[in-house]
Amino acid sequence: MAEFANLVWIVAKIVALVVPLFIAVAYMTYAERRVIGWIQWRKGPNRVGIYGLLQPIADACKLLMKEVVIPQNANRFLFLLAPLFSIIPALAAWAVLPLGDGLVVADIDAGLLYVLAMTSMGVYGVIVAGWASNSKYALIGAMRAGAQVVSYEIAMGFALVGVLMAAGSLNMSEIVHAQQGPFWNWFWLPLLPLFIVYWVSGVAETNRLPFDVAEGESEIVAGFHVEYSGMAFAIFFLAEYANMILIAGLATILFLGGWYSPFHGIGYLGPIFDLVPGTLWFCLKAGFFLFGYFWFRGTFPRYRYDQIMRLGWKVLIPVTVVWLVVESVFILTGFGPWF
Amino acid sequence: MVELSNYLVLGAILFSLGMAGIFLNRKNVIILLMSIELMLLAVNFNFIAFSHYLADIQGQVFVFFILTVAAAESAIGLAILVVLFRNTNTINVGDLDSMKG
Amino acid sequence: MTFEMPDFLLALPEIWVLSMACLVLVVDLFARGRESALAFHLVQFTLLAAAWLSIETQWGVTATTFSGTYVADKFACLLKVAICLLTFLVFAYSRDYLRKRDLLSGDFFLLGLLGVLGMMIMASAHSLLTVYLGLELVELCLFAMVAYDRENRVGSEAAMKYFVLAALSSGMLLYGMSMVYGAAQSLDLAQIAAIAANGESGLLLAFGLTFILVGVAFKFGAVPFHMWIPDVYQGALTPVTVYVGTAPKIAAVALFVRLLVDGLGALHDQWQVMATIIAVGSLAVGNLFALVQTNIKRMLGYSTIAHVGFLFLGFIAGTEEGYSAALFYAITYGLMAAGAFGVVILLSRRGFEADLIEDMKGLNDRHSGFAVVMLILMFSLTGVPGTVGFYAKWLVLKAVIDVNMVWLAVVAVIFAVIGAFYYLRVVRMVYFDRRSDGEPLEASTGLRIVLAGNGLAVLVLGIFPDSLIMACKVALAG
Amino acid sequence: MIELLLFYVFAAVLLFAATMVITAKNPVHSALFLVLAFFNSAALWLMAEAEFLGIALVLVYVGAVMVLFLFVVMMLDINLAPMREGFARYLPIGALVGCVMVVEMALVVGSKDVNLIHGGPVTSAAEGVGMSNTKALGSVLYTVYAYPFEIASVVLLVAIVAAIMLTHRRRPGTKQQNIDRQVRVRKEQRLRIVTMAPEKRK
Repeated sequence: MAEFANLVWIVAKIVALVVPLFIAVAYMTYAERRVIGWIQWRKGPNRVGIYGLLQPIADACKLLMKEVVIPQNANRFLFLLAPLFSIIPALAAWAVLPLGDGLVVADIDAGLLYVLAMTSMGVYGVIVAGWASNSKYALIGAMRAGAQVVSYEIAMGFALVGVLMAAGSLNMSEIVHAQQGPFWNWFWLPLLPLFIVYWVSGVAETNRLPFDVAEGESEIVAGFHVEYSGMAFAIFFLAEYANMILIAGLATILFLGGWYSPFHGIGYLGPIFDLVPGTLWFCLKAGFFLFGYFWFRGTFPRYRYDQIMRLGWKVLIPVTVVWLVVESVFILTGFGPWF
Repeated sequence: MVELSNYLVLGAILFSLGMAGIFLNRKNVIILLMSIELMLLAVNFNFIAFSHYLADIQGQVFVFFILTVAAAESAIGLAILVVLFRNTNTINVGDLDSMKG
Repeated sequence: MTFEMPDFLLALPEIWVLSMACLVLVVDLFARGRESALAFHLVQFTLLAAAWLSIETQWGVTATTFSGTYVADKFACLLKVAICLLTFLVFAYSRDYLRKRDLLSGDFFLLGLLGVLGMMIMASAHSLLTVYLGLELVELCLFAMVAYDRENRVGSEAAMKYFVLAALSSGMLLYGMSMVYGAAQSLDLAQIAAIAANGESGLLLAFGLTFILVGVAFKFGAVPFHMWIPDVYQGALTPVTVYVGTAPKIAAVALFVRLLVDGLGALHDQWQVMATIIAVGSLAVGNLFALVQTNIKRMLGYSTIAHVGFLFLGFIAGTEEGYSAALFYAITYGLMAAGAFGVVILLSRRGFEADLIEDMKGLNDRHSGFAVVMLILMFSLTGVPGTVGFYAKWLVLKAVIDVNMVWLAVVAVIFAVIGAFYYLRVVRMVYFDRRSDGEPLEASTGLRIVLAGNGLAVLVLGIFPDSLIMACKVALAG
Repeated sequence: MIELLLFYVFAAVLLFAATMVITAKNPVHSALFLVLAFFNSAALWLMAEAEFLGIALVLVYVGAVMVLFLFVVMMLDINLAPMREGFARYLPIGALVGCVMVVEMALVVGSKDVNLIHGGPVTSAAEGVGMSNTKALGSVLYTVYAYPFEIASVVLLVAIVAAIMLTHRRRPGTKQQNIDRQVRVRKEQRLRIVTMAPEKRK
């Protein structure tokens, strides 16, 4: 009986995590279009509902009702499985992210490693989709995306090694605890190069602009999901945005002190800001990163493929390696308030 | 309770499957490479099972190194495969017969 | 597990080779386009210095370091010296050949050097882990070197076959190692030896032993695990064939001695039978198949299998004399094989590989000096009395007879006599066959000097073999 | 009890996936089944309290090595139809050898004679040292096993050198800028001053 109750409790936690996540994804699409509209001096969606707030729901209904077209000679089974390959890891990684103090589905020891393992699997959805579509554009897009994701994973992994060195733990909650204090205690400051590398490779990992050659519409139409329509396409869409939120949430936890307020522990200011719930701080910080995503999309031109590879291998990876050495010197000398 | 022999038998079957894959597949070199991965996986099972039941970390250390080496090995194997394909336009095992005697 | 700071100086030869390999990697990157001369000379210097360093730091020492994963003793030292010097010889042969075919690049020598590092690691291994890692390091280098000429269809085919079979044998070896680990609860060879002598958990050990022996036999290229040898010997570039055929054989002796003598020596009775089957099979298959070959590289490949059979006799004896005889056999065989392939390199030129036995025709007319070298090498490989090959064969046979396995010695001698046919066929072609186009050799002076030196070394070792025999004995006496 | 059940479920899926790897018609399917096999192995390793290795298996093999495999399979334009024709011919002998091997190995490793020195499960490897599995592994890896660790790094170096040496090629005929050479260009390389005799007017 106790086991059954335990199971129900776990399922309840998962639902409590996933439902807001889906709503967040839906409204992110809305936010993105509004923000880009603002950047480009136009209005964005403003017809459905007040301020266009019902637009995402209308979009969802439209996609649900469309037919899923399966191309001739496509590998039917894998074609339909591919969207699941991309959404499942994106959601599964959320299990170890603490949204507040103790507010986490599974508080496992090797949390960081787990997240890395999960994000590294998202690439299967892309590759399988590209191959199963039996289309040249899709295959080219899949190859590009695959190579890009695998390459940037290395830089990202090294950046995360920096964090775990600083925190001395792979557990997400402990990493946040290690950053307890005001905003200059957070890891973004001592690990600034790693933070930037992480952020850049996070954008590349999600195949977002300016690194979106995988679906570069001017060359290969829409890349790996060119043959997808209706619900199957919607799942890819969902996975992409869920991954963006995941990267933003991770950045918050690893570099920006998770649920702590920016003034935590400073004289009178600290307690006042601590009145705001930690989860809200978490969302605000993650929102900051998400805004960055939109901003990049609104302003940067697309990189060329070889430039992306050069940036990943010849710039980001060396930077992380050098900074890991510097960081170990910091740790040995007990530098600053961080180590 | 899962016994040590459960793991060992699992490893043995997996190892044999890998071997069978190598001897059975006369046609596709990529499957051979995958069969090798299966064999190494079986070995890893043995080490991990022994490590668990002996309460000794050395087995896990060995697995760590096997994983490393096997990754390097498959990189080189695939590189050779690509070279072979460029030269012969085939990866059929049966076509690799230019040397005899 | 307590941890002590390792004694880095003890492992100086390996550290030296690794540092120099990294240096060569960088130097070659910036000095490209100059025929990698700098990289070549650096590698050769590294090898000589590594041999010297091994003698300086490890001869007469018996100590383990790095928490028991590394051992320095006379056996390791002798092997390292032999490996370094033989590889030095091989590289000296290779350079001309590669340059003539526009294949010269630092990668070849770099991979060769890293392979040497792997062999040195195997020689000094004192834990299943280091044995395995050293072995894999060697093999990865060999895969890449066999596929080195990537435009060559046969080469890539040979590399693929070699890769699959070697990976399969590594899998077997690892499976055996996992069983041994389970039985001994340790990766340390000394502890494994203690457990094996103790006689407990015999089933697991015996099971693991079988797989390990299969894996080791694969690495030697002994029957029935010899399939890769002829193809690799024939398919690879000749310099790569020389590399594969010399130093790795010595490293395989290290593999055998470390695993099956240092580790599982107490189970000698159990592996003796299997080793006997392997030895007789190798002698038969190697000698009989070599008879019908037309390609000299393939013929030398089968002859290697036959020699491995002989080498195994030393192991079968299971005595200190037997092991030292096997070691002596491996070293002298490496020297002779290098010379034989050296002649093939000498005769070949751009666009012409000289890899058929018929290409040896009329060598005496073209250059009588090198005909003599070939004569010495072939006689030595046959085991004609007075040559070093004779002493090698005699020592292993004596070791087998000493343990009352006369029948095995008789079998070996019969096959050696059969083997004489194909070696003497080459000699006949060199001296008695005419060749229509008796054009002069176009090998460089350096290559000629190296080959002459190699022939001289075989000759001198045949006249004064005692010091090397003594060294081998001392090395195994511990 | 639940543990044993889980073990059998994972083991069954693992063996099914492994069988499919070697029998599937399409190499892409084989690769995906191998991914499934790695997943189940990772789960089984977690049950054997090798958390780090379980997750590392997913990270390294599923996340990188198998992606490489898929890349190669998809990039090489392999003609699938004649690929399998020899399979049926070798199946009986292969199956026989495989079965004999399985039975023999299972008899040995599954027998009760397989006795460990300490016999049976004591405490887990991680608990024995009193820290998490990752920490326990890390603390021996960088101390006791520093030498093997360095060798492993050399192995990886060799893999990099070899893979690049074998597959990297400069395709002739591609047009690319060489900024280095553009900057270093000298007047003599581009401009030829010809002295010619003045033409005479008739």
